[in-house]
Amino acid sequence: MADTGFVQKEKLNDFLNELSKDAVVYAPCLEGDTVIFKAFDSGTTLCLDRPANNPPKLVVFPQSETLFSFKYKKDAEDPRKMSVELEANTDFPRAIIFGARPCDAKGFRIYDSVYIDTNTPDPYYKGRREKTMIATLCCSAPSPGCFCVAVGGGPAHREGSDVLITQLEKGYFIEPVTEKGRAILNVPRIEDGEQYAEEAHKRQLESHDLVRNPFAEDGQPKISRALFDLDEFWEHVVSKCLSCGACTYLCPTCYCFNITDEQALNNGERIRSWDGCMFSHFTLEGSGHNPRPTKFKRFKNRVGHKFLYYPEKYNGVIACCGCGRCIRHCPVSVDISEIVSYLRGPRFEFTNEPPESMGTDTNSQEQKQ
Amino acid sequence: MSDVAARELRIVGFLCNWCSYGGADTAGVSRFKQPTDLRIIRVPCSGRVDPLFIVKALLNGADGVLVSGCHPRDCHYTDGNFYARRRLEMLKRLLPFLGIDERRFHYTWISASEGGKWQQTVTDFTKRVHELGPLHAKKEATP
Amino acid sequence: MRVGVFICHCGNNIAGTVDVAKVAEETRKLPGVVYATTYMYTCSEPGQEEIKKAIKNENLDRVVVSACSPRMHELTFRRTVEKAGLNRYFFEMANIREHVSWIGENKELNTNKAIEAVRMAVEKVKQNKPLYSSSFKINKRVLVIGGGVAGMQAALDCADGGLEVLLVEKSPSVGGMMARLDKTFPTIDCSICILGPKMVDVAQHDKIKLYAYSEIDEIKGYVGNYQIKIRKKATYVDWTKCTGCGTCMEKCPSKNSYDHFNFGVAPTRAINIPFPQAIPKKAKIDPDYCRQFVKGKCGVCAKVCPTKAIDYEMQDEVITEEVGAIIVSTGYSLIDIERLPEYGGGRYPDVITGIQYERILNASGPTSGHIVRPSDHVEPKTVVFVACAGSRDKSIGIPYCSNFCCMYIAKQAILTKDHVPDSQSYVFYMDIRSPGKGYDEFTRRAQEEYGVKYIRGRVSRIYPKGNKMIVKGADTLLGTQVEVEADLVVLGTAVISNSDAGHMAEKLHISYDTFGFYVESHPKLRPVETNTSGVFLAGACQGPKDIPASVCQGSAAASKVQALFSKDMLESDPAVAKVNINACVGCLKCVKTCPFQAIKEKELRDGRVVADVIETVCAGCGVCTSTCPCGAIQLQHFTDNQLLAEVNAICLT
Amino acid sequence: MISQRLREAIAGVFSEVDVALAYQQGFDKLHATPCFMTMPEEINKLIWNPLCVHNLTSYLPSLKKKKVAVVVKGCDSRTIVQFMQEGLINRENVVIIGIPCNGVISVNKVLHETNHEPIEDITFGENGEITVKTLKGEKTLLLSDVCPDKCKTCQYPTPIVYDRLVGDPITSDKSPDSVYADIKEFENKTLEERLQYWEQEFDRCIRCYACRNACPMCICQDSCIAETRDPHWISQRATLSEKFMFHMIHALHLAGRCVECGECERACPMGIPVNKLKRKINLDMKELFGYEPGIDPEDKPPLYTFKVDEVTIKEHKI
Repeated sequence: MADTGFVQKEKLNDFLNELSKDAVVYAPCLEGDTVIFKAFDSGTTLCLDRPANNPPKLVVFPQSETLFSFKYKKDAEDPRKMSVELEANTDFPRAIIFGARPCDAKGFRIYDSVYIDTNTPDPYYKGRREKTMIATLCCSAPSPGCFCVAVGGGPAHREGSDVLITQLEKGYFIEPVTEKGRAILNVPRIEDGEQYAEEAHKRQLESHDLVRNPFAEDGQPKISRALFDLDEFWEHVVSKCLSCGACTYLCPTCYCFNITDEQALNNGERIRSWDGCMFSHFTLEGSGHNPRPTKFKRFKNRVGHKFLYYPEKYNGVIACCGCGRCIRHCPVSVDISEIVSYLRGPRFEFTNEPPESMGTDTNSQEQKQ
Repeated sequence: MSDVAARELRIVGFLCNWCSYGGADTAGVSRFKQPTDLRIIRVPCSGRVDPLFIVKALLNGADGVLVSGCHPRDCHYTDGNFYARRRLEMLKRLLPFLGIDERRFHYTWISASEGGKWQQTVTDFTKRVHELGPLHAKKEATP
Repeated sequence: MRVGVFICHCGNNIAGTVDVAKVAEETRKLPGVVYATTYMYTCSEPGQEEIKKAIKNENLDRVVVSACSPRMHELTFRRTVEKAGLNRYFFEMANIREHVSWIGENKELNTNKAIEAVRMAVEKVKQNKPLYSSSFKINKRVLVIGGGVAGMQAALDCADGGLEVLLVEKSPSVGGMMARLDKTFPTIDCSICILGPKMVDVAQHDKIKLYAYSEIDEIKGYVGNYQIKIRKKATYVDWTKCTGCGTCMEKCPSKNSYDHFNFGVAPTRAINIPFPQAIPKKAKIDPDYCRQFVKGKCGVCAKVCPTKAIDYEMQDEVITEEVGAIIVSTGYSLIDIERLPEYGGGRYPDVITGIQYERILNASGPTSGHIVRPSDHVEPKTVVFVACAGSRDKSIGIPYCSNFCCMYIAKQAILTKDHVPDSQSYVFYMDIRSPGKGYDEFTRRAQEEYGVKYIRGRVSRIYPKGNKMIVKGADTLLGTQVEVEADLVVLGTAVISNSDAGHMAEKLHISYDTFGFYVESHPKLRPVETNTSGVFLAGACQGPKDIPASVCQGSAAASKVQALFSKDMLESDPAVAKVNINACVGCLKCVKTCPFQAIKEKELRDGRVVADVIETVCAGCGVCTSTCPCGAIQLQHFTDNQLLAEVNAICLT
Repeated sequence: MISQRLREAIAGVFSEVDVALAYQQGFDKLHATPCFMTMPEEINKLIWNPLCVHNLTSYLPSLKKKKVAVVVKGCDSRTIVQFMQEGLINRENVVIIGIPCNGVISVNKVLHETNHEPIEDITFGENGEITVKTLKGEKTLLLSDVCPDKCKTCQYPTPIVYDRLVGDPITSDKSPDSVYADIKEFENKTLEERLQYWEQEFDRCIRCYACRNACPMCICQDSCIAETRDPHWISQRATLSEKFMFHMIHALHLAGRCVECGECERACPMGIPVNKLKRKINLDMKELFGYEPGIDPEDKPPLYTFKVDEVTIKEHKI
């Protein structure tokens, strides 16, 4: 068997139809002017030109999922007696994510550490993840706001992908990255990709340098704990934040969830749904107390989680894949990369000037007051 | 029961306690026969009926919603039905914009003494909803 | 949660068309329901005992009774569960009688509907929270609106019982319609002779404060604590000085004023005392006719008044009073003759109304009791009475019977014969309605002893011919057309509600029917109560009724007030709006929409502004709850979650 | 030029206020972003051009206790009027710097025109022409082609309320009839088409609440009933009916209050036409009650008041 494959441009839809035969294929599709990951079928319009508005995380980590359903059964003789039947949801369909971007695929690795590589793996995430093959399309150009190269990724980064796809003039070069990914080469309508390999590898390197690196000086983000813990810093840099959840819900690495029970008469379900640290309700306690009552504290948590807490816990891995969606789609263009770049210094002059122009101690004391 | 379910549609009624619920009682006392599809929710005043209840009902399985309060000027709470009138009219005009036939929603004013009008309203509205048929052809099996 | 459900057979009323056993069986399958049973009459004493026993034995914490309308028995069962130790709001009723068994013909469908009604009630009761009343003090003063016979009776009964009474009468004298009558049926007692002493009692009672020629501007508050704004209309005569001597009236040069008391039978002076027995006996100026007002100069009355009581500059005065209960006895009006074109519509002076004829018959009336016809002041020999002039006539929107016209027409026919022995009276009638004590005998006497000719049929047309009025009608008993040449025609005009009855009801927060008559709480069992606690009805404002019925209601309303005031404190209804201050964003839209001004803003210690409900003022309508975008203000017992539980019980199945 | 005059205007009121809200350059050439200025030297980074799309008044209710200077376009000023009607701001605490506006640009429309290529540079000509430079070259667009729909029918190019006006007042040359032409056109669709339309649009919703949080009139914010259990109007399920219900909550809570700034729609990362429902209700409010939100500070939102005799509401017959 060949090591790589190739699909002619005009045969892509047929190829996806073949893939759809024994798995649900999620692909970026055009709806209006919006590109979203959704189950591919004959009625959908594929769009591989730009990253989808939403990442494909919903395939493995759905916006909401039933963990289990429960049913109360009354004793026919004695209404005082009632039993409850639980039925766990373990039925995860085979799925293929086609056309994820390298950042999207890398995002799943952030999830894996939390949900799989632990003593208590999450059966729902794990179940779906194992049944999902991720076929990633290399980026040929950066999109507004993205900065994957600054967080250890790149336009042809392979981490998290099972298959890497490179778009060429005539079609798509397909190379398996993992054992799971090799299965793609057995799909009908794929031809041997060997003759395209060289062109593809050249193409993969081309766009790397076009991607901006907001942390260029250090090559990777550096966080000053002193500045990070300064409330005024957050109040200054995120006063425009609207505290909505677009950033977290579009983030390929945000994995927080909420659990709620819904019941109608005898039947109910326990539901897990996305939640985000930008919402006030996220940390609202039963007593009514909220340890993160302001958007500043919440935003601090979001940055902290991605660039401090997660790396501390998981071998220095940054929980941001640089996809730029949170910047691109933020209604007020809050730029996390900019904020992180400010954080490198021990102090911050509250003028939004580039970090070089940091002032003296006395100055910053004054501004704090 | 399935046989019953097949014959009936789901109609939710919000009735103010003082007039329309009394009107429905009067119709009952007078033995004015009515179709059985309607399920009545008693509220203190038609002004209590947030249009969202109607939307919620229509989105979640109801085929028709009926709201009835005291006649304008005869609200037990003086002004409640005046607010209701504006809100319900707003909703009535919005529903077709969403693609929901506005005929599935009716609001009216029936006093405690108008048992006959209540009977007529229930009969006519139920007939109309049946003519329109079920709103939810395929019900989402969500508990 | 341990819900118990009691399904009532109501004899055959429910069980006849609903399979109650099946309802109980299905109910037992509901989560939370630990007990469901059926009972023959749940509202009976043993039925209520069953509930109490089950609450103890089954350790129930919520109860649903599936029976008749909650408007009938909710209170009954709330008391029952309370006696068994539950909070009275841990109770719901499913109405499977008025809304199910009595209106549906198909037993299977009825049963299904009843099952769902119970399901809704169970889902609701599971969302219920215990609510607790707080008590508040009662202001033991009572306001009586309207000083007719019903209002006076109510005022006197209350005052005799030791309560302070405010009696507000919109005309210059108390007495109402009864003061205008000549005699009363069936005893032919002199009306003012029996009413006069009552009027004097009202004036002299030290517990009664009379506001004559006054109207109610505004009513605020709630049972036990009303704030009333009373408008004392300008009389242009200082009543503290006026002695009622009548000199002004004699000298007044404006002699063509409309006489409201006499219904315009004859003119009166622009300054007048309405009738000799008026209480208070004070003069008042009608500015529509007074030359001082119309032409800007005259001043005769001011000159002749021995006590210098005339004050042309007088303004309306608004007085605020506080009371704890209100008796409404605003009486009735009569249909305008213009609405009866077939009877001349007011174009013929010799077609008059029954009340005008009363004034003509009355010894203290404009004709001093001599029967003369208005056109030429000649004594009529043939008088035709037309009953149901407007009443029982759907075509003009008055389908009801005016109650007492049959009787006063008989009385007036008898009196006519007494006054003019050689006269002949005719009565056109639809039916003779005389069900009171001694009433039917009275109408028979009119026919048998006084020779009044009763013709069963309606009058189709009245028109003048020479100096006579031709009354054309049908005699349905003989099946012929009849034509009577009359000297005078008296119309028994329909009783209608006052033109401002609706506005008054709006001020009082009480209901009125299509015809403007006030609606009682229950037509049989709560005839003088309204649905607004603290407001009671007496007399014809509730519907046409004669003197004894009005007096009865006056006394009944007074006894209701006495019962209400027998306690010093009242319990507030805890089903009022409540603010969750954690969720309230302080937009105060609820403040804008509350019909009772029961919500105000409050600043919390952290500086946040939130809404705050004044519990005793909140009437529990829930307009605020449907206004609040964040669900922070919730009408207790009808919260969003409670109503959603019902919606879901219907829809999500 | 306007930028400079704007800086001067803000400098002139800077000492009176705690914070000034204006615009600065965003993360790339195609984006402006709101800036909160508390120090005079920050004024220099202020910009004004058709990229200044945000409705800065959205921040005002949360700054109720501070003195704030805010830059507003004609459309934004309606929000302030509506705040005044509803008593949501203290007018005396706000210094309104108005700018007559010929229209802003829709970032999405520009990206659409440039095939979503990253924008290297963008310049604005005198007569509404926009030159966009991408890696693939230069393209000139017309403001009228890439402005948000609201600008195409704008009736209030000059702010309705302001304390300082920067620039000369502009009178609208757009027909008032055009404002709701799209709504009326939508009503030509069949019921089935409309339902299908909304189901497809709402199905994309990820319930990030960007529409809600960007909406200046969505005052509940953290108390929004889309997230509460008491009251429990909707669950956290990502089903179509729950998404639909959320958008109905949003629309009905804005009924007769929406100033049509379009921030909800602009904020939506999934391209849902969120403003459409509210504009439909506004059209009805105008027809029924002659009411237009955000025009007269003395007006009352129509659903918080009533008339005893509503001549425009006819009783419905079955």
